[in-house]
Amino acid sequence: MTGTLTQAPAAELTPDALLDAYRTMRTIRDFEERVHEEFATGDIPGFVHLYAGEEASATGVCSHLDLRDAIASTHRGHGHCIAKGVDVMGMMAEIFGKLTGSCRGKGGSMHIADLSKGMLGANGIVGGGPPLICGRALASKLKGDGGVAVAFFGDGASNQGTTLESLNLASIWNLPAIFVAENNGYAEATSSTWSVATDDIADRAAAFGMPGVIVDGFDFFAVHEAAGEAVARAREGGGPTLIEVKFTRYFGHFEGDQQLYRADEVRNARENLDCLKVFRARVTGSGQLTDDQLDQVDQEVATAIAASVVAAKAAPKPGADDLLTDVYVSYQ
Amino acid sequence: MTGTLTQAPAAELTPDALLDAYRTMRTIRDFEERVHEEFATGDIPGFVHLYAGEEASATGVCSHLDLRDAIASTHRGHGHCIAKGVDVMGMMAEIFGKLTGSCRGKGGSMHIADLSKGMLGANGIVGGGPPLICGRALASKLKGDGGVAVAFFGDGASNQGTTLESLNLASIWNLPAIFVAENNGYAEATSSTWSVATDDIADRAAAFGMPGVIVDGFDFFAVHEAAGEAVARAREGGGPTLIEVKFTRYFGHFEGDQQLYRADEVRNARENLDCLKVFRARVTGSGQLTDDQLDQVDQEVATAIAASVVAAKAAPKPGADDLLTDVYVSYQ
Amino acid sequence: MARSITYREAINEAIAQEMARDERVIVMGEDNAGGAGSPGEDDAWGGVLGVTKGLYGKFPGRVLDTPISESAFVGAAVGAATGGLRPVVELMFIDFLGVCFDQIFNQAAKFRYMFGGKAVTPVVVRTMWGAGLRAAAQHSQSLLSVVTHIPGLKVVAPSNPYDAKGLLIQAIRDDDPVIFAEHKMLYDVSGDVPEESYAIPFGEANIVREGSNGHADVTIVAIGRMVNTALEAADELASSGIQVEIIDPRTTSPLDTDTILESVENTGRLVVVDESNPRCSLATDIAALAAQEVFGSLRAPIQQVTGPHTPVPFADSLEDLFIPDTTRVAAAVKTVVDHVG
Amino acid sequence: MARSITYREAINEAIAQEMARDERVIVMGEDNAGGAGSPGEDDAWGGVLGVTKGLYGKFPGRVLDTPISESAFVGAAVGAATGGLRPVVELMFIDFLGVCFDQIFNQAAKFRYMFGGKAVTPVVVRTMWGAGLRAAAQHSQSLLSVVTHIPGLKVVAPSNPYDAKGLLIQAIRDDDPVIFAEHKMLYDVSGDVPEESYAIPFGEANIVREGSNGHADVTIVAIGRMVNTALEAADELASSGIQVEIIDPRTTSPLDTDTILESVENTGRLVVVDESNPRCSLATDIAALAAQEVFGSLRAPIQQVTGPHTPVPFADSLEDLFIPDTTRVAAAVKTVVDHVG
Ligand SMILES: Cc1ncc(C[n+]2csc(CCOP(=O)(O)OP(=O)(O)O)c2C)c(N)n1
Ligand SMILES: Cc1ncc(C[n+]2csc(CCOP(=O)(O)OP(=O)(O)O)c2C)c(N)n1
Ligand SMILES: [Mg+2]
Ligand SMILES: [Mg+2]
Repeated sequence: MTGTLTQAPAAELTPDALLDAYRTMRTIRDFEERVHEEFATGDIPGFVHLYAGEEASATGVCSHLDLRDAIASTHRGHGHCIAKGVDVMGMMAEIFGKLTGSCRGKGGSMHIADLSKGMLGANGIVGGGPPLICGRALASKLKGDGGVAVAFFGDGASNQGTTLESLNLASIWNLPAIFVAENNGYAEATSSTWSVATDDIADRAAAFGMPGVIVDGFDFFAVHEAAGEAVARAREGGGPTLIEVKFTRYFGHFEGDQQLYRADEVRNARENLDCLKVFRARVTGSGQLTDDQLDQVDQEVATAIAASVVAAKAAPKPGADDLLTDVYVSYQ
Repeated sequence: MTGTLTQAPAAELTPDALLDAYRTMRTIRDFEERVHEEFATGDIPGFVHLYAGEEASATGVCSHLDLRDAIASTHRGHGHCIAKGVDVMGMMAEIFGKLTGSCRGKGGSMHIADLSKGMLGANGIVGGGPPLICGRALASKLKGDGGVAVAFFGDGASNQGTTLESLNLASIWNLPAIFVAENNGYAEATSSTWSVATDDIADRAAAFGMPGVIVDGFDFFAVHEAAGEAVARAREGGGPTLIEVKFTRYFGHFEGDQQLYRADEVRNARENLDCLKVFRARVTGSGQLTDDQLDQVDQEVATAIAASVVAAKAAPKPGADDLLTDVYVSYQ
Repeated sequence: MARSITYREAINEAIAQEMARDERVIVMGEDNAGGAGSPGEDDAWGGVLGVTKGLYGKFPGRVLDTPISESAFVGAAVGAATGGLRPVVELMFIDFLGVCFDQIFNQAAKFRYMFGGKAVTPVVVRTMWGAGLRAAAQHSQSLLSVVTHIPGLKVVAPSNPYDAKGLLIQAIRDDDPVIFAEHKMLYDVSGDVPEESYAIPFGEANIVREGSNGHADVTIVAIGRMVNTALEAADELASSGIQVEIIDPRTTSPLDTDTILESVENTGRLVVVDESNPRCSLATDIAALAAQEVFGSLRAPIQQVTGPHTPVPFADSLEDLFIPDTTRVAAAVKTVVDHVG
Repeated sequence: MARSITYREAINEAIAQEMARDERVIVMGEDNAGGAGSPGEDDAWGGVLGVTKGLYGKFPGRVLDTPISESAFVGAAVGAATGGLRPVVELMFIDFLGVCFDQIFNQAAKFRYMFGGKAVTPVVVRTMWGAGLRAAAQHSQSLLSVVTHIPGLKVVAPSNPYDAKGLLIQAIRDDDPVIFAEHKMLYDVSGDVPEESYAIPFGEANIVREGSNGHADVTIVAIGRMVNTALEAADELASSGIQVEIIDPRTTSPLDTDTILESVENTGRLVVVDESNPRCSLATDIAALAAQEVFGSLRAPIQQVTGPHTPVPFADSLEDLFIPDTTRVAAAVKTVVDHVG
C-alpha cells in the first residue's frame, strides 16, 4: 500500500483555490522569516521552531478541511495554525507573549491553539498530538458529523510510543483520522535515516493495518492529492491513512541552533525545490494564474505580517490579574 | 521476512537436551496446575496468571540461553522463570508470600525475579519488559560478553507504546535482543484478532527493520528452531528478531476469570495440540526417548512440586523487621 | 428512595444515569465491556473488577473496549472531550499512570491555561487505587499526591457508596478534567444510596463524625479507605473519653480548606491519616496547611499516620503492617492529646 | 585546584571524570552527542543546552544518541544498570516524565524491594527542571515532589556548580536509582569548583548562610535556584536586623531532616521556599516535618513560599510573577518574625 513520490497535476483546483493555497503558503513563509528576524533582536522569548520550507504540507492537507475537522500540531506549529485558519495577528502577539495573543500570552509559540478553528494546539511534547486526534476522530465518528481529524508529527515523533499506539488505535476503531508524518530529515540534530528503523516512515502503515503513502513535501499538489484521498476515505468511513511528507526545514531545529550536523542541503532546497517557487512555476506555466496575481498576494501578505508585528509589539503584556485565571472552568 | 508455522524436526537435539526440555515443560505444567488448585483453596493471595499451555515458548527459547543471557517476563511469568532456571522452591514460597520466597515474600507471583539467573523479573506492567531488555542487550553488546537478551510479552502488550519503541531502539542500536510475542489469542477478554491491527504481530517486524517469524507455540521444536536462529544472529551481531508464538492459554486470564468470552478452544488444545503430548509423540515416535524415560521425569517433577508446596506452606511469613528493608542499597 | 448498594454498584449506577441523561457521555477502557473480537459473550467482563458491567447492554455503541495502549486511549478520551463528548475513561490501576501520564498532566490538565482559558476538557479518568488486595508493588499504590500536585486536575477519592455516586455524577458533569480514584478495597462495601440522581459538589468536605455535644479534642482528616479506619479508632477512643472529629475531604483538589481549618481551630489538634507513602503526600499537604494557617490554634504537634517510605509489599503479613490501622491512628491521637505544650 | 567554572561545565566535568575512572559509566540521551546519522559533525549538539558536549570525543562508543522514545531508552538505561553498566541517561526536561514515568517509578525504583533486596540498579537520570526560561507550561515544571514521593528513588537538586559536580559524582557511584535534577536557570552560573574528583554524600544538607554570631531569627529551607533567591532576601533582611539561616537540602530524598530540625529548634521559625506548585510539594513536606517533629520549638506559623497552583505561564511578565522572588521571601520572613504567639 506504500506509494512513491508523485508529480500531481494542478488541474482540478479552481483559480480561487489556487490563490488561497498560495496565500496560505506565502503567509506561513513570511510569518516565519519575520519571526526569525525578530528572534534575532532578542524581543521574542523562549523556544521557537520555524516551519519555513514545509509550507506545502500544512497547506496541502488543510486545504481539504473545514470547521468540522480538527488538527493537532507539534512544537513546530505556526504553519499548521495558519493553514487551519488561525488569525496571524493573535499568533504573532502570542509569540511575543502579549495579552492580545491567541492564548492571552500564556501559551507562547509552542502552545498556540484555536479550538474554534479546530486547531487543537501546537504541542511541546513530541508525540503529544496523535492520541488526541484519535479522540477528535472518535467524537466525529460517534456524532456522525462527517469530520476528520489530522495529526501532524515529525520523523522523530514517529518513533514515540504514543504515536505508534495511536496508529493501532485509529486502525482498530476505524477512525476518520489522518496521520501526517512530516519527515524533514532530522529530529533536532539526529537524522531520520538513523532514528527510524525502516527506510520510510510510511512503511509503518502496514504494521497498523492502514494505507501508507509517501509524497514530495515541496510539491503542494502532491500533498494535496494524497491528503484528498485520505480525507475522502476517512469521511466515508474507510478509516485512517498514514501520509509521509518528505522535505527539508530551512532554519535550525529552533532559533539558535548552529546546525553543525548538516551541510548546505538547505541552499539546494531553497533554490531548486522551494514549494513557493515550484507552485508559481506550475500554475503560471499551466496558465491557471499569472505572476501578477501571485505578486499581489505577496504584497498583501507582506503588509499583513508587518502589521501583525507592529501590533504585537505595541500590545500590552498580561499582568498580575491574569496569573491565576484560566486554570479551571470552576474550582472550589 | 515473515515466516509461517513450521514442523521442525527433533534431530539435532541430544537425548539429554530433550529430557531437559521435557522436564522444564513438565515442571511448568505441574507448577501451574498445582498453583491453580492451591489458589482455589484460598491460601494464595493476590492476582495469579498461569502459563499452562504455553510451556513450549519459554522452554524453546530459554533452551538456547545461558548465564550470560537475560530475559524479561510478564505478569504471566512462572513459565519464564522456570525455563530460565529459577528455583521452584523459592517460586512457590514467593507465591504464598513467605520469607523463603525468591523475593522474600515482597514480590509475589507478579514480581518473581532472580537476577543471578538472568531472570529480570515478571512484571506487573504490560509492556514493562521490552525497554529493560534493550538495556540488557546493550550491556552485553558494550561489554562484548556475547550475551543476548529476550523480552517475552503478550499479544496485548504488542500494542503498548513501550514495546513498539523498544523494537525500533533495538533495531537502530543493532542490539542482541529477541522479542518473543506470545500470542495466546487474548489480552484479558479481548481478542488479539481485534486489538492487533495487523493479521499477525510478526508483521510489525518490518516496520522496525528486523526479521519477523511466526511459530506454532504448541510445538517445542518449532519454537526451538526459530529461537535458535534468532539467538545465533543476535550473538553474531546481526541484530534483533521478532518471533510470534501462537497458542492458547489453558486457564483464565487470572485465577477467578469466568472466561465468558471464549468457548471450548481450550479443550481442543489440551486434547489435540498440547505441547507435552506433541513432544512425547514426536520423541518416542522417532525413537529418541522412551515413554519410560518421560514417565520417570513426570514422577520426579510431581515429587518436586509437591515438596515445594509443603515447604511453602510450612515456611514463615516475613514480619515487622522486613517491612522497611530492601528499598535502597543505602539511604541517608 | 435509598437502598443499600455497594460502592461498585453506586459507581455503575452513576455512570448509567449520566449516560441516560446526556448522550455525550461515553465509557472506554480495557475490557470495560469485555470480549471485543472474542467468540463468547459481549460484555464478558465489565472491567477487571466488574464495575462497568452491564453498561454495554444498556448503551450499545457508547461503551468502548480499548487495546492496551493507555497513552493512546486516555489521550483519545482527552481529545474527544475537546470535541464535544464527555468521556469516562478507565485507567485500570492508578499505578499505570506511568504509561500515560503525559496525556493527563501535560495535555488535559494544561489545555485551559496554555490556551488562555479557551479550552474546555470534560474528561473523567476513573482509576483504582490503594493497598490491601495483596496485589503488590505495581498494583497497590495511592499516587493521589502526584495528581493532586498538578494544577488543572481535580481529584476525587470517595470513601463510601453514597459519595461515590454523587461525586461521580458531579465529575461527569464537571467541565474540568477529573481523576476519580476508586479505592479497590471499598468496592464490596455497602451503604445507603438514593436511586435518584444527585451530585455532590467538589471542594466540600464531609464531617463524618462530630465530637460529642459540640466538643472534640482532636481533628482527624482521613482519605479514602482510611476514613473507616479513623472511624473505628474514634469509637475506641471515645470509650476512653477522647472525642474525635473526623473530616473526609472527599476531593483532594479542590480541597475544602475551610472545613479542615475550622475544625482544627476548635480542637487545636490534628492527625492526618493517609495510606500513601509519606514524602510530599496528602498528609504533608494538610499538615502544612494547618501549620501555616491556624498555627495559633495548635496545641500539639501535627501527627501524620501514613504508609512507610517503601513500595507496597506482597505478603499479607507485610501489607497489613504497611497500611495504617486503628492502633496506629489511636496512638497518634493519644500522642497529641497527651502532648504537654 | 579550584577554578571558577559554570554549573554546566561542572556537570560535564563530573561525567567525564567518572567515565575516565569507571568504564561501566555510559551516557545516553537525545542528541547527547548529537547528529547521529547526519552528514555534518559528530558531537554536533552535546545535548539541547550543550551539557554533554565533548564527551563523545573523549569516550567514543560510550556516549549514545537515542531516538525520541523516552520509555525505551530510559528503560534501557535501567535495564543496562541491572546488567552491570552505570548509565547516565538524560531525560531532556523533567516535564517529559509523562512519557517514561513507568520505567522510573514502577521499574527502577521498585526492583530492589519487589525482588527482596536482590537487585542493584545504579542508574542516574539527569534531567532539567524549573521555570525562568520562558519555555512555557510543558518545559518549565519542577515535579521534584513527584519523584521525591516515590520510595526507591533518590532525588538530587544542586543549587551551585560545586554541589553539581560533587553530587553528580556521588550519583554515578551510588548503587540506587538517582534523579539528578539540574535547574535550567543555573547552567550559566559560575562558582569555584576543584579540578579533582570529589563526591558529596547524599542526605547532607548545606547550611549556605548561618545567622550572625551563632544567632538566627528564622530558618529558610530553599530548593535549587531558590537558594539564591533566599540568599538575596537574607542580605536585605540583615540590613533591617533580621538574621536568617539558610539551608539547602541538596538532596530531597534522602532529606537531611536532622539539620533542618536542629536549625528550626534554634530559630523557632521556618520559611520554606520552593518554586514548585504548592499542593503536595516539597514545601508542604518540609513544613509538615517540622510541625510534627519540633512543634514545641515553633514560635510562628510555618510559611511556604511557592509558585501558585497554575501551570507555568509563557509571558515573561507572568512567569516572573509565578516564580518566588526576594520580595515574597522577605515578606514571609517578616510575617514569621512579626508573629505574636
Ligand atoms: C517527549 C519529548 N521528547 C523530547 C522533546 C524535545 N524535542 C523537541 S522537538 C524534538 C525533535 C522533534 O523531531 P521531529 O519529530 O522530527 O520534528 P521536527 O522538529 O523535525 O519538526 C525534540 C527531541 C520533546 N519536546 N518532547
Ligand atoms: C500498563 C498496563 N495496562 C493494563 C494492565 C492490566 N493487564 C494485566 S495483564 C493484561 C492483559 C495482557 O494481555 P497479553 O499481553 O496478551 O498477555 P497475556 O495475559 O495474554 O499473557 C492487562 C490488560 C497492566 N498490568 N499494565
Ligand atoms: Mg524532523
Ligand atoms: Mg495474550
